[in-house]
Order: sequence, then C-alpha cells, then structure tokens
Amino acid sequence: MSTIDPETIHDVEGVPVHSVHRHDVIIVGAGLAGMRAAVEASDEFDVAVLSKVFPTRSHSGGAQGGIAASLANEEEDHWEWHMFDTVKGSDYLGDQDAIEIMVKEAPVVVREFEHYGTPFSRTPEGRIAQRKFGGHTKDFGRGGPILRACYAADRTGHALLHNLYEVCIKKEVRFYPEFYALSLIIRDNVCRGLVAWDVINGGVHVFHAKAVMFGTGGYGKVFEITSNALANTGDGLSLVLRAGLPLEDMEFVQFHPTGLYLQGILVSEAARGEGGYIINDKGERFMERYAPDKMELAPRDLVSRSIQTEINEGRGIGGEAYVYCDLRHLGEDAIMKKLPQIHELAWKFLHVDCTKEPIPIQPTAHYSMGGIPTNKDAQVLADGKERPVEGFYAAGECACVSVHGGNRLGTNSLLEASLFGRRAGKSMVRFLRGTREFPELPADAAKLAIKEIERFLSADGGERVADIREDLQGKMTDECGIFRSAEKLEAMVKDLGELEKRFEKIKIDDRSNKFNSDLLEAIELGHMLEFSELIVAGALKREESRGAHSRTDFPKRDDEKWLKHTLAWKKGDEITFDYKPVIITRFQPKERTY
Amino acid sequence: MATITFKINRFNPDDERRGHFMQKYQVEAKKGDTILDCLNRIKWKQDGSLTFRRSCRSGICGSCAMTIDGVNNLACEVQVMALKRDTITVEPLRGYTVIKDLVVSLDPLVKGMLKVKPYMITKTPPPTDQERLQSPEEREKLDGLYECILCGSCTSSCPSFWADKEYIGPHAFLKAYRFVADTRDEAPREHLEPLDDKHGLWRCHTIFNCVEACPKDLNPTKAISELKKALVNDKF
Amino acid sequence: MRYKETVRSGGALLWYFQRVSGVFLAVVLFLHVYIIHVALKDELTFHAIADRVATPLWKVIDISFLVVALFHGLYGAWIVFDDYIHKPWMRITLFAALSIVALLALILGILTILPFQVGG
Amino acid sequence: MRVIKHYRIHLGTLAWILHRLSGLALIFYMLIHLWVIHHLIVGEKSFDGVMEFLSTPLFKFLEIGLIGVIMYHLFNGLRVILIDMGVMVEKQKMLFGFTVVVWLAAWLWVSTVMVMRFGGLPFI
Ligand SMILES: Cc1cc2nc3c(=O)[nH]c(=O)nc-3n(C[C@H](O)[C@H](O)[C@H](O)COP(=O)(O)OP(=O)(O)OC[C@H]3O[C@@H](n4cnc5c(N)ncnc54)[C@H](O)[C@@H]3O)c2cc1C
Ligand code: HEM
Ligand code: SF4
Ligand code: F3S
Ligand code: FES
Repeated sequence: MSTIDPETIHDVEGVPVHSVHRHDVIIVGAGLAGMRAAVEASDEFDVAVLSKVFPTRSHSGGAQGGIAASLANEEEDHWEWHMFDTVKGSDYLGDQDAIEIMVKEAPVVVREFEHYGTPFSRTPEGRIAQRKFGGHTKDFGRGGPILRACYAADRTGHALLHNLYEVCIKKEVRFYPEFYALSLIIRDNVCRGLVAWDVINGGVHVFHAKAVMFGTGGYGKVFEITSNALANTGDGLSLVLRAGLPLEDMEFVQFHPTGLYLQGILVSEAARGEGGYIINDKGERFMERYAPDKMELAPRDLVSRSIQTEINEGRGIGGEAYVYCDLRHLGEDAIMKKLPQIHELAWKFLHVDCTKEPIPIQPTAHYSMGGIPTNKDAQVLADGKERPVEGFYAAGECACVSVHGGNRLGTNSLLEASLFGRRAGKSMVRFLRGTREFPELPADAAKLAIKEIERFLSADGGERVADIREDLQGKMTDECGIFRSAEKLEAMVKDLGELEKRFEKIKIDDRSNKFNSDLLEAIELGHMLEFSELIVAGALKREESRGAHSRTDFPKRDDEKWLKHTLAWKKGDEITFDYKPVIITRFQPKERTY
Repeated sequence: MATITFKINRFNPDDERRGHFMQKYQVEAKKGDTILDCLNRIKWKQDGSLTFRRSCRSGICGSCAMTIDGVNNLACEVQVMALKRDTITVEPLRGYTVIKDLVVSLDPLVKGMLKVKPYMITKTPPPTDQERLQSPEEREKLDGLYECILCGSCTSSCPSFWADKEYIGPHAFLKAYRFVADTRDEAPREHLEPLDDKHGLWRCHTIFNCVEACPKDLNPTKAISELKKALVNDKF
Repeated sequence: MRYKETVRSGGALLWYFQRVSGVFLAVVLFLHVYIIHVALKDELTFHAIADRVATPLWKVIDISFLVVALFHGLYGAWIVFDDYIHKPWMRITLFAALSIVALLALILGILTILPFQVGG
Repeated sequence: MRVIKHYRIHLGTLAWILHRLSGLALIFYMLIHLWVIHHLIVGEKSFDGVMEFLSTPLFKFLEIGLIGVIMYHLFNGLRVILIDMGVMVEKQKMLFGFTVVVWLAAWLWVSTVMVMRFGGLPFI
C-alpha cells in the first residue's frame, strides 16, 4: 500500500481533486451527536467537522419537545424508572446495558448543556424545567405520567444545537460546512479517513484522520410523508454498507401519528395532550374503537396504526389519506395560549386556521431506530457484535447501540445523540492518546468517489431523479410503512429492483461543479435505494410484530424466535443476515400494554 | 389550483458573462403550497439546474431565506395563495455574493457573528452535579433572542449592510445581546466591546428592515437599542 | 473560524453626542423658529434681530446653537459619507473638506453674533 | 454586483431616507443662512435689503417648505432618540404614525401663523 501524495492527485477527467486535509479527528455530521463529540475531543486534539448543510441547519434543530433526564427537579424521579420506561418502550428489544448507561448519565449531560449556556426553561426555584411526555412514567409504570423531559419552550432541539455550535466556535473546532461525505477509507479494519465533495466550489477532497466519527442522522426521506428534513437521506448508512460493514435493526421505523397532511411536518403530541380529538370522515372519534381507555392519548405506534386503518378502510376525509385533528372545542383562547406553535404551523404550512377549522393530519415517518451497530463506547462494530473497526465511531440517529430497540420514546433521542456523541468524543480521546501516527492512506482512496461523481455528472438517460425518488417514497409508504405483510414486502423487493434499474438510466440537468444540488440529489437517491433494501429485507425476515414493526400476517410479538437484533450486510446484490441476542439485565420481557 | 408564474433571478457561475437574468416558470399551485414546494416542483419536474438551499421545510433550519416579491422571507414558510398574486418574483438575498441562482455566500454572516464572541463566557466554575440557577423571570429575558435561526434575512435587508459589507449586522447584534442579557454570562463587556467599531453598532440607523424581514418575528432593533444603551453607559 | 480582533475606532461617544446635540437643537431650534416666525409681532427687520442678539443671554444661546448645529450637521454629513465612501483617499479628502467648511462657518457665525452691543 | 432591483420600502426605510435627505438639506440651508445673517454685521441697510429680497412670496413659500423639512428632521430625530432609548421599539410603526401627526401639526401651526402675518399668500 503506497501513501497518497497530494502532488500526485490531479484533475481526473473534469472532476477536480483537491489536496489532502489532515486532522486528528474528522466528524461527519454537525447535529447534536457530531458537535457534542467535537466539543469533547477538541480540548486535546485537532478536530474537524464536515456537514452537508451549514452546522446549525442540521435536523436536530427541529426537535421541539425535550430531552429526557431524571433530574427530579419537578417531582421524585430515579434513573431506574427512566430505564424501565425505555426498556418497555423499546418493546424489550433495547440492550439494557446501554440503556442503563444512558439513563444514568442523562442528568450529567443535560446539566453540562446548562453549563455551556443552553437557555432551558426554568422552574420557580430556578432549576431546569421538566414536562410530561408519552411513555415516561412514575414508579415502573405504576404511577401516572412523570415530568422528565427537560425543555427550552417548544424549541429544545434548536436551543441545544445552537448552543453546541457556539461551544464549538469557542473551542475553535474547524468546520467544513457544505462538504458532502462520499466514501469511507477503511482498509484492513482500520479507518483512515474519508473522501468528500465540496458542495460550494465543487471538487473531491481527501480527509486523512486518525479517527473518524459518523453522526449523519436519520433517513425519514425514504418515505413519502415524513417529519424529517429534505437532507435526512441517511447517507451515512450506505457509506458504511459500501465499506463492507453491517447495519442493525433497519426494519424499525417510527411513525408519528400527527403529521400535517401532505407536508408531514410534525404536530406535536401536545395537540392530543391538551385534549384534541381525532376524527374520521364520518365525524367519529374512532380511537374509541382501538383504545377505549386512553383514546387519543394511547402510545404513538398504536394511534398511528389506528389512523392508518381508518384511511386504508376508506374512512379518511373524503376518502383521501388523511383524518382530522380537531382542536376547535378547546376554544380560541386555550389554543392561542397553550398551542401557539401548532396554530402557527397549521397556518403557515396548510393555510388552516385551527381555531376555526380542523387540521388535516396523517401519520408521518419520524425516526429510525436502527443503524450502524456500535458498542457502548460508540465504536463501530465490524461484525456487528464485538470486533470494533479501529478508529471508526458513530452516534446519534444513524447509530444503533441499541437503546431504542423496537420503538423509541419521545425525548430519548436528543438524549441518545448528545450522550453517545459525548461518549464517542471521550473514547476517541482515549484512542488518540495511544496512537500518534496517521494510518497510511491508500493511493486509490478517492477512486470510487471520483467514479461515482463522474458517472452522475455525465448521466444522460431519460429518467428524472425526482420521479424515481417519488416512486420509492410512495412505494415504501404503501408497502413497507405502518402495516407490513409478506405480500407487500415481497412486492417492494421487486419494486426496488425495478427502481434500481431505472436509476441506472438517470439524467442530470446540471453538469457544473459549483453548488450542484442536482448531482447531490442523485447521489442521495443512490444511498436511499441501497439501504431501503435492508429495511425491506429485514422487515420481511422478522415474522412478528414488535414496537414500530407491525406485520398484519404476524400480529403478535414472538420472543422465542425474535428477541434478537437483525444484522445485515450487502455484498454485491446479495443481502446476508446474522442475528445477535438482546442484552437483558434488569427487566425481563413482559407484554407491553398501556 | 392556480397557475402561478415564477420569475426567478438566476446566475450560473460557469457562465459569468451572462450574469444575472430572470427566468420564468409556470407552476400549478394549490392551497397549502409554499414557495418552497413550488421551487421544488420546478427543480424536480422542469429544470434540475435551478439551485437553492433547503432542508427542514418547516421554518427552523434557516436554509431557504430568499427575497420573495421584494421582501426577505423563508421560502418554506410563505404560502403561495397568501400572496394573492399570479406572478411571484424570487431573488437571492441581497447584499451577499451570489454563488449560484438563489444560493448566496454566508461568509459575511458568519464573520459578523464571530466578532461578538458568540458563546457564553463564565469565569467561575459551574456547581458540580447541579445546574446554575436562573429564575424564570431572568430566563424570560432570553425570549426573542435565542430563537434566531441564522437565516440571514435581517442583515440582508439592512441598507447599512448594503453600504458596508463588513457591517457586523443585526443577526450578530441579536446574538451578542443574547449573551449580554443572560444572567449566567460573566463577561458582558467582551461581547459589547467588539460592537464599538466602525463596522459595528453605530452603523445601525434604526431602519427596522431587519425587524420587518425576520421570519421568526424577532426584534433585532430592540436588542440594538439595549446594546447601544449598555455601551454608552459603559463609556461613562 | 478563529475570532480575530478588529481595529476599532469606537464611535460610542460621538454617537451619544449626536443624540444629545439633537435634543439640544430641538429645543433651541424650536425656540428660534417660534421667536422669529410666530412670536415676533413686527416685520423681520435689522433692529428686531439686533436688539435680541445684543443681550448676553442670547449671545450665549446663539453661539452654542451655532457650535452645536455645526457639529451635529457636519458630523451628520460625515456619517452619511462614512456609509458610502470606502476609498481611503476620498474619505480623507471629504473629511478635510468638512472640517474646513466647519471652521469657516464657525468663524463667520461668531463674527456675526459677537459685535452686537446692548443699545448699539 | 447589484442583483435585486427592488427591495420593498418599509416605513422605517422611508423615515430614514427622509431623515438623511432632510439632514443634508439642513446643512445646506444652515450654511446659506449663516451667509444671510452675516449681513447683520455688514450694516442695517445691507441686512434689510436682503430681508426685503427674501420677503417676496416665492421665498415665503420656500420658507414654509423649509420649516416642514426642519420639523420633519426634528420630530423624526426625536423619534430615533426615543427608539434608541428603548421607547416603543416594539410599536415602531405606531411611533412613526405619532411622529408624522406631530410633525404635520407643528408644521401646519407655524406656517398658518406665518401666512397670517404675511397677510395671506397671493393665491389664498
Ligand atoms: C420534527 C422532529 C421532532 C423531534 N423531536 C424530538 C424531541 O422532542 N425529542 C427528542 O429526543 N428527539 C426528537 N426528534 C428526534 C431527534 O431530533 C433526532 O433523532 C436527533 O436530533 C438526531 O441527531 P443527530 O445528531 O443524530 O442527527 P442530525 O441532527 O440529523 O444531523 C445529521 C448531520 O449529518 C450531516 N450529514 C448527513 N449526511 C452527510 C453527508 N453525506 N456528508 C456530510 N454530512 C452529512 C448533516 O448535515 C447533519 O449535520 C425529533 C425529530 C424530528 C424530525
Ligand atoms: C432640530 C433638532 C434636531 C434633531 C432632534 C436631530 C436629530 C438627529 C439625530 C438623532 C440624528 C441621528 C440619526 C441617525 O443616526 O440615524 C441626526 C442626524 C443628522 N442630522 Fe440632525 N437633528 C436635528 C437638527 C439638525 C440640524 C439643524 C441639522 C443640519 C444642520 C442636522 C443634520 C443632520 C444630519 C446631516 C444628520 C445625518 C443623517 C443620517 O445619519 O442619516 N440635524 N439628527
Ligand atoms: S434575527 Fe431573524 S432574520 Fe435575522 S438571522 Fe435570526 S432569524 Fe434570521
Ligand atoms: S435594518 Fe439595519 S440599520 Fe439597524 S434597525 Fe435593522 S440593523
Ligand atoms: S427549509 Fe428550513 S427554514 Fe426553510
């Protein structure tokens, strides 16, 4: 293996290649996970953060509700309670050793944010204020809902994200904003850096590092209706796949019951919490058929499934794919006082005044529980089980430790992203203290990436990228969405094959190097097609219903056969599977009833 | 459903001789469609080379700020129907260097912000295993300050910025005041001093364009007036 | 992205003075306009003006009016130039020009106000 | 490069442009005014001569305009100072409205008095 020499990289057939950048640590992703790791590692080492969007544009900023921690500022709380709720919420698929670490360290992480300057809302005593959130309870589920979600009004993610950016500025973290990671450089199980595309100026850059971390976020965009940003295309996942590494539990995708019709933008749980009704075309509060006790306040996955059933059985409004969330009976005063954000969202994005009209809503793809398998120190696992890849880390929504198992509790993901981001930072520092040398860079490090760029820049078929993407999103929603069955999933496997064939024949309108978003959308579609296969294949294999994964042909949870994590690789066109046991320490699986 | 004509100010960096030009597109828009939806539709169905930034499409990331019918706003927050027009003009934010079409360089925005030390400065170590205390009233002072999404609409609308590209800018003033107003920050002077600069506060002529432009309904001018008072008091 | 100290020229006190002088001018100017155009019963003649300017109090008021107005006005003009003129040599030229105008106007004004004596 | 041809002129922009223009106009006027009154020291004849020349209806008319400009700069200046003091920053449009009303009222008052004393304008 020869070392790459900046002098020897030249323009390759019209694609400019730029010199090599060297940093001790290179982090891809400037969301909560990425920037929290940067903050941790930058005291001792030279850290660079790459992000395809400007750091504060990361999707962590969209989170509204809060970040969970058993601070007990408002009422009695214990990490054991938080742990129980998380384990139960995960439908017992979460690894309990990782969950234990998370709930124990949560107060530390949240208080650290406060010390950095996050403008949390406050209790009258001046402590961090906490609110209720779905699934978080007192006394191992025996008490009622608990005040556990720490919040900054309804802009918690925004407050945390901007705060982290500020701390990164203070610590002089080097940012490469609008750089798009194209491929990982992993040889002999050692991660040596990565290749990225400079979005603004165009050009392939090689980043040489002793440690690389991924915090690339979720992939909601493979679904038609999603609460996720347009940038959430899960690139990191297929980069990992392409490097020959596995992904874990990809079949678990969370759908939030209340997304604005067609937009998917999230209407927070507060709408139902404050007493909003959900009604179908006939004006029925149909939740009384599905959850007569809790009605609209039943857990997310159940409400989502109920709404989808109504829609599927033709009781959507006017037969369309939406139902109403009706707030009118709450009165204008209460709406404006308690739910101003919802009023604003409905007005700005649907032109609906929710004091006078009901809000059209439909379930929306929200969160991906699965991802890159890591251990508790955020090291990426080469075999998905034990053996880490040297110098490669991941945290946040793109990773799977797995603390969310089959279903994530609200406010646990901001926690996971920052907490495991922090752990990744710490563990990189430990790693770097021991290594002084940069690993060797292979001479062909950038070859694949350049090939990919060249292929797309010269793509001249007849298919529009957007058409293929829309078909993918529509089909994934129909055939691999809230309700799944062998029949639908098999159809989806076939559809994916066809979509991939069409993808070979795409056409690109924009052939320039500078800010070519046409090119990026093509690359992103490539990623989405790639890991979608794993979502579908994993869902097809998993013949049970657990958490967010709901099979109409296997409606029961099956602990005997399926209390295990899915690991999947892609070798060529083949998908290979392996499974690993769930780590159970304190709480034995029980039936999940609310 | 209505057919809307979009007049978009375009610029292709690979064809600088052509410079900036207006291009027209026709889009079918229905109730609920935002400007961003229409731009996406143009990009996805008609012309893939049309370039703009976007991500969250819910008005929180700050990517899609642009000038819509002569006023800065977020494309994803403006309802096409609410404009009640059949021709809509879309241009890149004024005052920044255009990279391509509606994409502008945000360097001046970041530079302005970096000048005011945009982070909390503390001298005493925080209490262990506890948060710093801050009463709800003290916290309330940060409302209207911390919500800024760094979209750049305000600074791009400010005639003082049009005249001076090194003007620190209302977004950075807002940021500075966010820390000056925070009871936990122990060095308000360090945020204030950089503002006493020839590209700083005194360039603000209370024009209020920034307030009119801010899509998050924040009030940079209010922060500016507080900062001016604080700085002058500091000098005496 | 490193924080870099910029050369600073301040401006706080000048800014403040522009406000204080504005308020002062508002009072005096209003008085000025009132006395000349509203309160004055007769024609605007030499005597009418001369009698007033001759009293020591009016002398002080008028001279401070003059100084403050000149400062406010010409510094105001500088603010405008400062916004739009960025070439160093033009800035220096304009600054010099404003200073000279200020000086000349000041001399002319003082020469006008000082000579009047009560009864003279 | 100037890309945008139009940026909507909000009230605040209007107020600022007018303030700038009126300020600059006032400097101009102030300098002329200084030259005019310097005739005081040249002698009674000279001054009254100039004053007579300036008493033609045309100049009276211009003077009324001038008063308007002064009054605008004065009241808008006070408005700016109030805003800098943090008064009504959140209700700046209302403050601008007040400013305009006070400005027009003051202008109307002074000019009526002037016109009355002049014995009415030729065309009134
Ligand atoms: C509407 C909404 C509301 C939510 N509310 C809550 C809540 O109240 N509480 C809660 O706990 N969780 C909530 N979540 C979930 C939570 O926000 C996310 O799971 C979490 O923020 C993920 O953080 P992250 O750092 O992993 O990723 P992100 O914040 O998504 O960041 C991903 C980063 O990776 C970068 N990136 C991706 N691909 C590439 C590439 N190829 N090259 C370069 N850079 C790349 C992106 O630019 C970005 O900077 C919500 C989610 C949504 C969508
Ligand atoms: C009558 C009372 C006056 C008041 C209350 C007043 C107030 C002000 C204020 C507050 C400013 C600062 C505006 C800013 O920074 O945006 C200003 C600017 C200015 N003033 Fe005055 N002023 C008065 C009289 C005058 C006079 C008599 C002149 C002329 C000789 C004058 C000329 C100017 C000029 C040229 C500016 C700069 C304009 C600008 O910055 O846009 N002013 N005035
Ligand atoms: S203050 Fe408003 S307009 Fe300015 S950057 Fe922040 S959010 Fe955008
Ligand atoms: S528009 Fe500009 S001049 Fe001041 S009030 Fe706002 S910063
Ligand atoms: S796309 Fe994020 S603010 Fe418009």
